Amino acid sequence: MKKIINDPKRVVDESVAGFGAAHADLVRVEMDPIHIVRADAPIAGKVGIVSGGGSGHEPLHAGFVGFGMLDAAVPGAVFTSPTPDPILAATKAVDGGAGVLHIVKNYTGDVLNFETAADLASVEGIDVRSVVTNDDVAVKDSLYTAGRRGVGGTVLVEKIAGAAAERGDSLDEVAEVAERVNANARSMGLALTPCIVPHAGEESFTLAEDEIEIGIGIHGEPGRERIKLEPADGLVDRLLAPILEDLPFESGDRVLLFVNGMGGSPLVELYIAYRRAAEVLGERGIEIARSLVGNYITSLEMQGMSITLLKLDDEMVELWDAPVQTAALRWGR
Amino acid sequence: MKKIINDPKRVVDESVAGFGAAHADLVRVEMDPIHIVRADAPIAGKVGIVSGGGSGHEPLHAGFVGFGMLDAAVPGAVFTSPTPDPILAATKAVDGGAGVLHIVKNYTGDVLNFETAADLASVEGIDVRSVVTNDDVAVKDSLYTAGRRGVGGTVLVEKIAGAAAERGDSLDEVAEVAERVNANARSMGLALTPCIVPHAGEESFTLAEDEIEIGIGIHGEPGRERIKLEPADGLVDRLLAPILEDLPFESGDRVLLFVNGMGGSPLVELYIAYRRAAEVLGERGIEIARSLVGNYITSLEMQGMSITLLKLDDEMVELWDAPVQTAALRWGR
Amino acid sequence: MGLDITWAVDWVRRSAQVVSDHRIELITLDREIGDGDHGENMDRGFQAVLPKLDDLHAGSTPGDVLKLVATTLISTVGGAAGPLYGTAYLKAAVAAGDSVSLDAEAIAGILTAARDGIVLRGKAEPGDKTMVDAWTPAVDAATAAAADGADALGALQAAASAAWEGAAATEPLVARKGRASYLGERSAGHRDPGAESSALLLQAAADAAAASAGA
Amino acid sequence: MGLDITWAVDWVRRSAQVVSDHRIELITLDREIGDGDHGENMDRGFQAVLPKLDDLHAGSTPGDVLKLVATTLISTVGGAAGPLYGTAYLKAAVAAGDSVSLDAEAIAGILTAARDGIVLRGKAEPGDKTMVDAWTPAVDAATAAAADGADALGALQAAASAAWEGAAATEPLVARKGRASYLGERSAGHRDPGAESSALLLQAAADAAAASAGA
Ligand SMILES: Nc1ncnc2c1ncn2[C@@H]1O[C@H](COP(=O)(O)OP(=O)(O)O)[C@@H](O)[C@H]1O
Ligand SMILES: Nc1ncnc2c1ncn2[C@@H]1O[C@H](COP(=O)(O)OP(=O)(O)O)[C@@H](O)[C@H]1O
Ligand SMILES: [Mg+2]
Ligand SMILES: [Mg+2]
Ligand SMILES: [Mg+2]
Ligand SMILES: [Mg+2]
Repeated sequence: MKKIINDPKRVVDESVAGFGAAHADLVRVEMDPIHIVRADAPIAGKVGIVSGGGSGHEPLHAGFVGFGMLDAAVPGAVFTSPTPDPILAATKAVDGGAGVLHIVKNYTGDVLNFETAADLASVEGIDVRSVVTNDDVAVKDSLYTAGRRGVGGTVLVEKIAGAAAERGDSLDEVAEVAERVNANARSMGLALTPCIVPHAGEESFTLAEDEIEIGIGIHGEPGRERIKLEPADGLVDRLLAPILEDLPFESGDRVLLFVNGMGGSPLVELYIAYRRAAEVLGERGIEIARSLVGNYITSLEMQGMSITLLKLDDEMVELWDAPVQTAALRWGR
Repeated sequence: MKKIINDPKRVVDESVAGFGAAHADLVRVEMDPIHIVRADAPIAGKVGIVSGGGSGHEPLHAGFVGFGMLDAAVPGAVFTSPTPDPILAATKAVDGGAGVLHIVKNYTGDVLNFETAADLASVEGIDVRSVVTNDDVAVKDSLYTAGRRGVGGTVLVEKIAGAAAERGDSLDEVAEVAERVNANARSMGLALTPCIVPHAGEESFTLAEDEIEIGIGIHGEPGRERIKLEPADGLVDRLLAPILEDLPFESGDRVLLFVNGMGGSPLVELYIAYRRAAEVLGERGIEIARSLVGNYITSLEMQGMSITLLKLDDEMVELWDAPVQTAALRWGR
Repeated sequence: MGLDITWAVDWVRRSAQVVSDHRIELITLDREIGDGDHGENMDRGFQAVLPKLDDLHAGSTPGDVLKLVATTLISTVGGAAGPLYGTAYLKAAVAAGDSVSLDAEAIAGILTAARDGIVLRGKAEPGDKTMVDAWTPAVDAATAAAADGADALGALQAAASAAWEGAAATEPLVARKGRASYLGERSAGHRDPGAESSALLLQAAADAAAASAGA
Repeated sequence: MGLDITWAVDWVRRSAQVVSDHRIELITLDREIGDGDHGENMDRGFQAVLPKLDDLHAGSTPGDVLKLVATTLISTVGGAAGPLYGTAYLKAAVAAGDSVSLDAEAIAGILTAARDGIVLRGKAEPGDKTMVDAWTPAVDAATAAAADGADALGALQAAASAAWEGAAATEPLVARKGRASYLGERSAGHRDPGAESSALLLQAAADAAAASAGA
């Protein structure tokens, strides 16, 4: 295992400490229990937004703490949901009296730990609402399963809900737009290579030199299917087809196209994928009104990508365009 | 070779096309000869800034085209300097009558091709000045050699010179501040893994599971020395020592600390490195006035990092803080 | 001859040991159909419990120990296993009440409460390929043993061996809950890591009881 | 019996062929002490020259061919080799002037001009481990051969074999120019890719001359 780390057990602590030092203008870092809050939190009268989950998906979530997006991020151990304590601490730290929204990716661990934290926060008199993201079309959705995973759509939910909270929307309103973004987002990912969790020290799965995994999530888990490597255009088509038919996205729709790197793929490749995705959407009469390309929700050093489509309405566009000032996403200020 | 590409020969073309499609609000892309210019170029009375070089270092340079930074970027084939034609075309496209600055990384190919383009532009009546960046302390500097490579410092030169041009400085003034930034920047890098150039299809060098290369550049070339993998803190110390002693950086200095990923290393690791670098600088009484952490000048999917220190003066700080609006670096608007 | 605080503390120590010994195995099982952290998570949790055992005092009960484990796992394990095991130990503590000694029936009651807690939080049914598939046969076996007149040791031994069978029986299943469910059909052919850790913990309980009985 | 336009065109065709045949070898040499693109760059350049040969007309001279190669390499190769070879062919074209036939002395003059062009642009000295280390002995050998009364073919054959020796002699050298210089001492023990491609091109020139002579 080759990594720029010291002790595998201190990866998250040291990285968060470094993040805090590098972005002291944006955030304040608390180490016990570990959480990252906006430098100016709590903001009286503003809905606080807290997200979190296992580490290893950076810049998600700490990279999205700041003006117009998250008020706090709670990092767990690598690929492990945080426990309720730091989620509760973060919730308290960002409560400005208008309530707090938890944005939770749909994984059993995240859902349960955030649930406990929300219960504890309610006991302390904080109004908490939760939105669970579940945009991954690679997973079959059913009442009898754990349901779809929250992946790329989470970034879009955090940006848009963050903008709604920043303009002063109520907790109900912020939760509503977050739900709406999640309901209109669909994603699918693939991996060219596995990743290595520091404490495990071994590759999360093994792939032959000509094999890739289709339908992966963001935890180094294998996907639904293993196929032979194909040219980029074919890969993009494979990701887009189930996304397009799931919502479905149709001619005349306006979308945000998000091509996300899993961490280890160079930007050149993401733009090659973007080119094809734009071509396919164009052929179908779907208008790309906004786009995002880069490594925003990752699996450590995994090579691969995911594509997320969000069907936009006017309010979402307005909130997407609203100023944001975080370590990883910034515009308008 | 596992990559999200179609034809290896079309990697740059397709990627640039995707970049243009994704960032049509910021840039205009010309495919023959290939170059990327600011959407609003040329800007009358403003010094134009052109940079370029081999592809594979994304977001450098195309990701830095936009308000407050570059007016044009000229991508060559992967790791190969562009030829004079597109450099000339870009120079003409951004000439607003106040002259054009070429920012050239110090590699024989880049220097020669930009030289020819500058000669041709002069013939066409454009006032061209060139600044050659050479901040890499891993390379011994001497009159009898090719000299030091331009690496991480180039990003800082582009940002600061871009801000000077944006505020209306003359060509001489913009060139002067670019030279000053270059003269005060020092960098050094290391690789945990090689990268694979698409047309070559093989790893740029081979390393055992416990070996790393110290003193690498940004072209997948081997470094000065091969050592056993060490904990992150030791690696950071190895990069910082020659940087600190070279300028030298001393107690009381104000610096910009830039921890750059080579493309394939996860952000967690870069922040672990940042933490240690900040600690070392603190111990030495060097003040970190500004910082930058992320993948800004890369070697395809190489895992590794470089550290750049820039000794700041007041004007550099002001220009660093000035608004910038590019695909990869954005603040203030 | 019921099981007392000594047994409870010994169970925790043995649990910490056995989880640490099987850390890599649990990581490997979880890597195959999950995200490779189960062994690390459980080890972090039980290592955190150990120093807290010193906080117990002369009058502490098995229920106090179970509560200590519950709160520590909840605040240190994270992931799915943290809240699920946390709830299990919490419900077990409630079931144990302030009894100082637990007989077979009490043991069966504790295990039932633990299993019900897991189901309450995780909503998994038997056959979903989760830790429930180890706990449910364990609960049934302990209850039957107690009804047949076994002592507490006998009830725990029955529970442990049923848990092992239950864990092994998860191998052919297609997961419907937890991370393994994302793999769909590909989850078949691998043992569920949470079922494995459950069997390890129940075996530790039985071993601690055997040691108590031998002493 | 001088070398004419047929020879010049044949030289270009053979150059394109030989560079394409040795593309991987040149990439590999460059990967070891550079950035692994030399074969790709040269191949791209010479493939771009081929279709342009059709633009030549009845009255075209060897100088026209050299100029065509120069401008095409400059606008398609990039990297260090593009401008260096570009300048070499450009200076060679100037030296060739509008002669329709080149004798041994003219050939020596052309090679000298090419080499001087490379040195002018690249500032490398002999022993810096660059293409200059193939060109300089080649120029010397061609000049000596011409002085000794060899014909154009003989001059080119002398140049080619000296270039091969020069290329081989770069192996032990520590690079002082170009990308290989960044490796310091580690550059020793590898042949310079540009010296190798230079030898390939000069060999192609000699082979084309032999074919002309044979025809
Ligand atoms: N809904 C559920 N009900 C019961 N057990 C579950 C459920 N979801 C997951 N598990 C158990 O949790 C185990 C995984 O734990 P762990 O790896 O620590 O958490 P995570 O899945 O969050 O990484 C699974 O092997 C399974 O036994
Ligand atoms: N200053 C120089 N003078 C002469 N030849 C040089 C010089 N620098 C580099 N070269 C030659 O160029 C070759 C490398 O060409 P190439 O790989 O195409 O370009 P790059 O180094 O830009 O990748 C080297 O092997 C060397 O022979
Ligand atoms: Mg986990
Ligand atoms: Mg090159
Ligand atoms: Mg797990
Ligand atoms: Mg090269």
